[in-house]
Amino acid sequence: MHKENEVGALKIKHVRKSYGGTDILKGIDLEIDAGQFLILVGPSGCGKSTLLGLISGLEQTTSGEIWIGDRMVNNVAPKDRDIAMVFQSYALYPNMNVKQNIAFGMEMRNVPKAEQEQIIARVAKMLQIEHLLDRKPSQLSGGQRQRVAMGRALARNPGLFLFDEPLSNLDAKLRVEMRTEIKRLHERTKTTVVYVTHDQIEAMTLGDRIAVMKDGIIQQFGGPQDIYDNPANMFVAGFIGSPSMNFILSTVEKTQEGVGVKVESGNKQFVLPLRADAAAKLSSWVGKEIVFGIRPEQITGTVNIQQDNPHITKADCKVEIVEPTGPDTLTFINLNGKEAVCRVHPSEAKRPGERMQLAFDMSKAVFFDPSSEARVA
Amino acid sequence: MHKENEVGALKIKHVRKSYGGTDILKGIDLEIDAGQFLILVGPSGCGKSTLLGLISGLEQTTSGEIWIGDRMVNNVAPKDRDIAMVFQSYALYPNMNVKQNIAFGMEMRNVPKAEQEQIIARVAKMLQIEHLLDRKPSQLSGGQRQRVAMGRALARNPGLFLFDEPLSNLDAKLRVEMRTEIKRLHERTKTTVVYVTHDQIEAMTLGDRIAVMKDGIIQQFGGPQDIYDNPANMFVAGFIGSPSMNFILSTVEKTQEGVGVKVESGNKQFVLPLRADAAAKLSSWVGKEIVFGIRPEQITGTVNIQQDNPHITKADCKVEIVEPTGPDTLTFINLNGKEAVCRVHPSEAKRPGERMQLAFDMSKAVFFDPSSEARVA
Amino acid sequence: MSQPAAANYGSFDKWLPKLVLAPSFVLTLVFVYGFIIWNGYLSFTPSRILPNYEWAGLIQYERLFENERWWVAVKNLGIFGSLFMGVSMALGLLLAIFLDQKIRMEGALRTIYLYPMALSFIVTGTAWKWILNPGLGLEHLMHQWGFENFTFDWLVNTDMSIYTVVIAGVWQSSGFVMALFLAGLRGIDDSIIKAAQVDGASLPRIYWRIIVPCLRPVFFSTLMILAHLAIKSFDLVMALTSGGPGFSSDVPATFMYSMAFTRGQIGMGAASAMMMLATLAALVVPYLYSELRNSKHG
Amino acid sequence: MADTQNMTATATMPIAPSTTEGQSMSFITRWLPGPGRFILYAVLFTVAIYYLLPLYVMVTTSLKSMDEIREGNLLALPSAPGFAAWAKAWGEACTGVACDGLKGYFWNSVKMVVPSVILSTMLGAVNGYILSKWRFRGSEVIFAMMMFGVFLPLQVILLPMAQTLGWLGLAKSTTGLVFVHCVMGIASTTLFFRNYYVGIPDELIKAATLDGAGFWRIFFRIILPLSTPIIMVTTIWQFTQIWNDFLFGVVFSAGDSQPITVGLNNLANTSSSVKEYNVDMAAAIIAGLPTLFVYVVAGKYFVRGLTAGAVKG
Amino acid sequence: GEVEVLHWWTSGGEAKAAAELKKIMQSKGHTWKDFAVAGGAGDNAMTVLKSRVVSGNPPAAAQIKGPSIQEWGDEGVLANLNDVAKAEQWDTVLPKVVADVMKYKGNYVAAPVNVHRVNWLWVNPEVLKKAGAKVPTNWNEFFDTAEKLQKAGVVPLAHGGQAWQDATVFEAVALGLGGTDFYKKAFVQLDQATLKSPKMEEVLTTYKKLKKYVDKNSPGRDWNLATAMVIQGKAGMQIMGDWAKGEFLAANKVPGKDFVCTPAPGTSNAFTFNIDSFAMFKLSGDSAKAQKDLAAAIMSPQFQEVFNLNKGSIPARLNMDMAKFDDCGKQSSKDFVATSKSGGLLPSWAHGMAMYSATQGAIQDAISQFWNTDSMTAKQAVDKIAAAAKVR
Ligand SMILES: Nc1ncnc2c1ncn2[C@@H]1O[C@H](COP(=O)(O)OP(=O)(O)OP(=O)(O)O)[C@@H](O)[C@H]1O
Ligand SMILES: Nc1ncnc2c1ncn2[C@@H]1O[C@H](COP(=O)(O)OP(=O)(O)OP(=O)(O)O)[C@@H](O)[C@H]1O
Ligand SMILES: [Mg+2]
Ligand SMILES: [Mg+2]
Repeated sequence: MHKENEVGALKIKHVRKSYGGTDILKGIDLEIDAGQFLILVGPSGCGKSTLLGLISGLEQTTSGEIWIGDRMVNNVAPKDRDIAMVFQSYALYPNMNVKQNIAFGMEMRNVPKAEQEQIIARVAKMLQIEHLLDRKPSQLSGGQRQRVAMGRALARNPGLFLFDEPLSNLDAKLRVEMRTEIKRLHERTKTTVVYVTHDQIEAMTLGDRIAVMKDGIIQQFGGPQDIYDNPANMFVAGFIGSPSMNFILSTVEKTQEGVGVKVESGNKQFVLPLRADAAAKLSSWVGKEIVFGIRPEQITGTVNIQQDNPHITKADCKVEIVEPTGPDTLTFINLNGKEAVCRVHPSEAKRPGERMQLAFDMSKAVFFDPSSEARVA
Repeated sequence: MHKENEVGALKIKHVRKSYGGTDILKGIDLEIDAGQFLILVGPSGCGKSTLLGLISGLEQTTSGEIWIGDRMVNNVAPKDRDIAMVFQSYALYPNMNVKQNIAFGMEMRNVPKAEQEQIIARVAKMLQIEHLLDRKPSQLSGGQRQRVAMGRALARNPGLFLFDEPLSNLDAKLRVEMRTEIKRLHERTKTTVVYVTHDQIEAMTLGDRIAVMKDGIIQQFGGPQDIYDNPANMFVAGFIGSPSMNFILSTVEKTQEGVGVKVESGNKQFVLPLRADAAAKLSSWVGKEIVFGIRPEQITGTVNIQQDNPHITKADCKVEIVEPTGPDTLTFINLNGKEAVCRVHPSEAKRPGERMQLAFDMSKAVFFDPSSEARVA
Repeated sequence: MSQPAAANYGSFDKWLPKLVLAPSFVLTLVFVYGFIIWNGYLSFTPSRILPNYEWAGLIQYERLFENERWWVAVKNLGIFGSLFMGVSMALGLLLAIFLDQKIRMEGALRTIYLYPMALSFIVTGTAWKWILNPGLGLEHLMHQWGFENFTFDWLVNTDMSIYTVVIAGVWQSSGFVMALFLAGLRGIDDSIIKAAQVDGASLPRIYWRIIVPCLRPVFFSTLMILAHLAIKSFDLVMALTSGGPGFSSDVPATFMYSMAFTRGQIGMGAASAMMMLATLAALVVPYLYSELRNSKHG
Repeated sequence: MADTQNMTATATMPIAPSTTEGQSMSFITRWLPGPGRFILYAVLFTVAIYYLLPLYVMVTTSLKSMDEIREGNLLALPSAPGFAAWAKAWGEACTGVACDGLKGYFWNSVKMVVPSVILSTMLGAVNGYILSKWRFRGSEVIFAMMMFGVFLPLQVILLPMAQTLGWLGLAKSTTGLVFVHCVMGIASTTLFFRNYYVGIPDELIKAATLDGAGFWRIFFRIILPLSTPIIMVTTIWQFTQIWNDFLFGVVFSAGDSQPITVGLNNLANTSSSVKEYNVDMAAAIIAGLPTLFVYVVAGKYFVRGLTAGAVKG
Repeated sequence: GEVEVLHWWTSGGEAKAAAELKKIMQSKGHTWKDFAVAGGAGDNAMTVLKSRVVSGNPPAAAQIKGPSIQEWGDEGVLANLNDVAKAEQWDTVLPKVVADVMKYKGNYVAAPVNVHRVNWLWVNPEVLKKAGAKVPTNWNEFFDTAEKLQKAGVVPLAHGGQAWQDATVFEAVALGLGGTDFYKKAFVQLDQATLKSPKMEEVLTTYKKLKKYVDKNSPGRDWNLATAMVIQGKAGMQIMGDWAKGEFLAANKVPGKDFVCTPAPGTSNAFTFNIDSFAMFKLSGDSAKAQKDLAAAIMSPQFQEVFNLNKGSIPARLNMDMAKFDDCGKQSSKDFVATSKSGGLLPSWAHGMAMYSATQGAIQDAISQFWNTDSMTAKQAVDKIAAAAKVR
């Protein structure tokens, strides 16, 4: 499964797409190198599947250009784009059994029979569907269908993989395994991949690059950690990360040490001091309202913390709701009249109504303009 | 949406189901009270959807009984079971637009027109599909279809809800919102729910009871935290929790302080002492091999830990792979020749190949018989 | 989907479907539209037993409109067409739905319903003629069984004879309609039926609200086919009543045939054909338009 | 018939054979209440009688002697059934100056019907495939134009078609007749296939396109295997239309290649000779046997749920 | 050469009769290509013929009769048979009335095969005897007889309600009441005055009176089923051409004893003929030669005899030996000769011998409508018929 030349680079220029009168994609620009792994994320209905459709050539762009390698492929037929795709709706051939479904693409490309068998065996093993090879799609469970759809793509050796939520119907365990398999595969073959997912972990762990979309527009395009740590705007900040970042509307205040944001919880007020760089940027905001964003994992219990972290401020808050998730307990508190989530170690967790000492780690806090929602620091 | 009497209790007695010659469900026994929220989890293809099919009456049991409230419903038609269901494959009516899809069930139950409108408006708002009401299913994205399927169920006021992975195609943010909505709804209406999901968080946060299935057999049935903390066997332990629990084959040894398990990582050996209760149970295993299970969040960096926890042992390990997920960085090390995952704070994370001081928290470690895979301590 | 699965790519791929469709299209153009034009021209000529290409203006239309028999034929087509199509459709759908209930002997019943199409009406018409004849068939039988007051003399009744054609027409065609619907029913994804069951719909309502609407394309096919049969109901009428008693059960097809071929009035035959086509176009074209526009989004 | 056996088997056994078909069909059945089911059967059988009545008359008449027909009751059973009329219809009845019965015509029909049905069905399948899955600007208009063609009265076609065939040098030949039937069948076969294919999800075509299959391979490997029911319907339709066609058969065939309907017509229609109804009826049944046969065979292939489970939504 | 012959004699005696012709042709070394198309008294055959002519492939000969020969002649597609006719002396062996039908603009284009007499009344004597009635010779007697039969519980007149049968009976009434001149003026010359005359109204009134004596199941009935009613004694009489004899003979009935053939009431001195003939189409080469031989063969006494014995009609040729024919045939032949001299030999318009098919069809429509519509008065019918007679 090795590709010689850099056929897989993908460039999308000013691409627009409308159905009837409605604009679905409103000017998409993207560029990844051959061998990169691009993740597309965005709310349901934002146009991710549509974008994959355009890349595959199954749908026609309304305007704009799509380049694969050094070819402008707008007028290249899908089958000549050297693409394998997993459809969100599976699209298994109902008349063929699992094996035939997987073999079909290879047959079309005249892969020798013996090699086909070998590849099918390998893919089936990897996807754990060996025992299903003789079944028809209608006799499969949802997750099994999805794996067959995956197998159909993996059996090929294309220049570009397109995956549309390929693991959404799998159980967590299998999903982790599949994710790792995909990662390995990608590391081995260095085939370019465009991958739609709603799973945060998939997005963060698989992607070289992430494009966050909303309403047919790319909101941010960058490396996973970069997007996580430095979201361009409130939408991206809120969308990436689960549970979502807490957004707290508060006022910037001058304090003895520098600048801070005023927070009130359960009738108690306190000021969270800003780190130096943020403080510098926000000096002009003193006295004004700002949205300050802090991720749940940055509000934790006081036990398991780096005690010497200078950015940590402790405060006493009232617990409103408690949700144990296993490794952590999500604890909901009220900050400036809005619910905020904190990630607390189960052993420290309190019950609703009780008060709790929480540590606010401001080293990664971000700040947004409340009207434009753009990042200011 | 309020039910007077306890119609929703569900009892499943020795239920079996086969397709052709293959047994899919091999004797399921379950019982939940009216108003409870039952989560079904299990690997893909284990029979979850099939079980929902039996409860709804759409499929016939091969043997066994299904009771809803105080009725044995084996011979009751689906429409008379007072059930609302979200299908894994959505099963939207292709000839109707979104609004009609949602209204259909109400119409069948002769809900007055005005009330229908009101309910549709409410459901559509909750699912954020107001702008899609006039579209046909073929014009929707995957996640939008799933929400319509959800809306169809929520518009009804049944005695029992059956949800088959109702949120799998939604983005994380929407998913959290929907999850919260479902939780609220359940708290308000106290309708009994059976809910299939692959999402760990959904399973842990929504369920009153969780049934873990494998190959048509229920492996464990209990409260969420209980299953997380006290898995009955290796399968459950590995299946619940993401990333999975690490299983390390090691030998039980007597140490000065009591009993411990011997672990080797990157040519260094160390012994992890057991907590008292486990030590007592494992006294007969001294010198024998055992599988010891420890969750990723119980192997962490040394900074953010409760320094006085007596069960914590620190050890120096070589980092093999590193996967940043945003809030945490998954760090893979080698324990007794097997890969193990640790959850490390991003700020502490090392790069592959480097060595790292890790804290093993043995307070929640579990132990299994390597041959029967049953829990021993 | 409003988009073609794949559209304008390499010029070959782009042209292939059009190329493959082209022969059929050309054949249609020549053999349908070419012939319509030819026929249209003939209707303006004084052609008698053979075509003749002299121009004669509207004379054939004038004669046609004065012809009482033509108007009877038109009225009969209206009665026959609507009843025949309505009843065949209803009966065919009903039978298909019933047969779809996992009936024992489905195969046998299906064949029974279908066989009338298999037999040529040249002779089954005779059998029907006997059955419907008051002196030989049903009425006679009922009298023999002691129901002296039973009368069923539509065949020999000028006002009712066209209805006997409906009976025989339905007999002949509804089985095929059943087959069309049955094939359609068996193509429907049953998960939506399941969903409807859970939604609380009873079986009849599931059919009425979900399945039947899903069969819309089949309805379209069926309607087209039945309309085609109704308009061409030539054998049927000839074999059963020959347009009689008198010309009370004449239809345009038989009218046209006797004018053009039996009576040596090709010009008038052509005029009647044109009138028929024009009427049909007025009825069918809007239907085609709406149906095809809808199907784009279907 | 294998399928009827199959059905009865599934009805009595709780476990259906490993087809999804058996499963999905049983759930509907099960909920139909007892009296409902009785009505269902009652309706089906009543209708069956309506359908069978003419056949009954034909069969009994064909087994009677002429004297019995002249005197007796149409609906009565034959007093001394005999196959003399059948033998005569098949091998002895006059259909012109030759008195060899229908057997010669029978094979003429077969020679004409088989290629016509195959060709027109194939054309229809391909056209339907294009008009549903490879639409292009104007394809709907082409389809509509083809549809309007079904309304063209046959009588209108006869003379121009004769002239055209004369020009093409196909007059009086079986080829010409096959040609006419194909041309006239295009509209209905296209209609059937196109409307069936509309229901097949476009995603399948997309998936196959990406798998590298082109226009024809998608057609043969994906679409055609899903088309069994509609192929059956179309075959039935075309087979009966062509087999029972009289007008084209008589006008465009040569004397020695006349199809069976012409033979039947010549045998049964007489201007001033003695009529032998028993022979007529036997001949009609003989003429209908191949179509009946096709129906029985084709009927087996209406299989449920071919596309079920392919796609979500 | 090869002769392709389009005809609609496909079954029973007709087919055997046609086979004779084939034999003769084969004995002359020609191949006979049979092109038989039955149905609708030649309607189907005409359709085929037109298509063939249009496609440029006409058969050598086609069964065309009466004024249709003129119509085809107008189209310029018929062959000239004058040389055969001269050699075989057709002008002398054929009655002038017959010969005229065979000619287009003075040239022979067709050859006659037989002559049917249409104005026959077929009677079951047994039934009449039981009812105490006698065989009617005029229309008044007919109604007496009918009345008696009706009282005796049998259907007086067996009739099949098809347009051509309606016309056949009407023709007989018109001839019986109006006489030969009236008939000629009305239906051959289509004289408007005659068609609108009170006589015509009387004819129609009488005609309609017959309906009382016909059973109500008659519409659509085939003529031979009507004949079967007479054979079985369910009915007393039938007005039908001489082909009905075949049915009686097939049922093993003996003429004169089991059934009686007599001229329709009031028409004993007239003879409405229906002549079957073959028109020849323009051909070239070998086939043209064979075509001439065919014409000669058709007119040969040998063929005329065999053919007509089979078909129940009489030869078109004069001076034939009628010994092998039965009584009905003999009487027919005698009347044919007699009426051809007396002027009582008349073309049967109901069988397409008197007018163009368009006209004939229109008049038939009017008559059938009158017969079937009880509310229609004779006066209205007269107007309709007169109007129909103008159709060309
Ligand atoms: N019609 C059928 N015939 C044969 N086997 C079937 C049929 N339907 C389902 N199965 C098998 O039954 C098993 C259970 O299927 P089911 O759909 O209940 O799984 P599931 O637990 O819902 O899986 P998933 O999480 O993937 O949706 C699967 O192995 C599947 O292949
Ligand atoms: N055929 C169509 N006609 C009109 N609108 C359409 C059509 N197909 C999709 N859309 C709309 O286009 C938008 C984008 O759809 P798309 O399938 O690309 O979303 P997505 O990002 O993949 O969402 P999901 O995560 O839910 O799958 C949606 O709002 C959808 O409703
Ligand atoms: Mg999508
Ligand atoms: Mg499932």
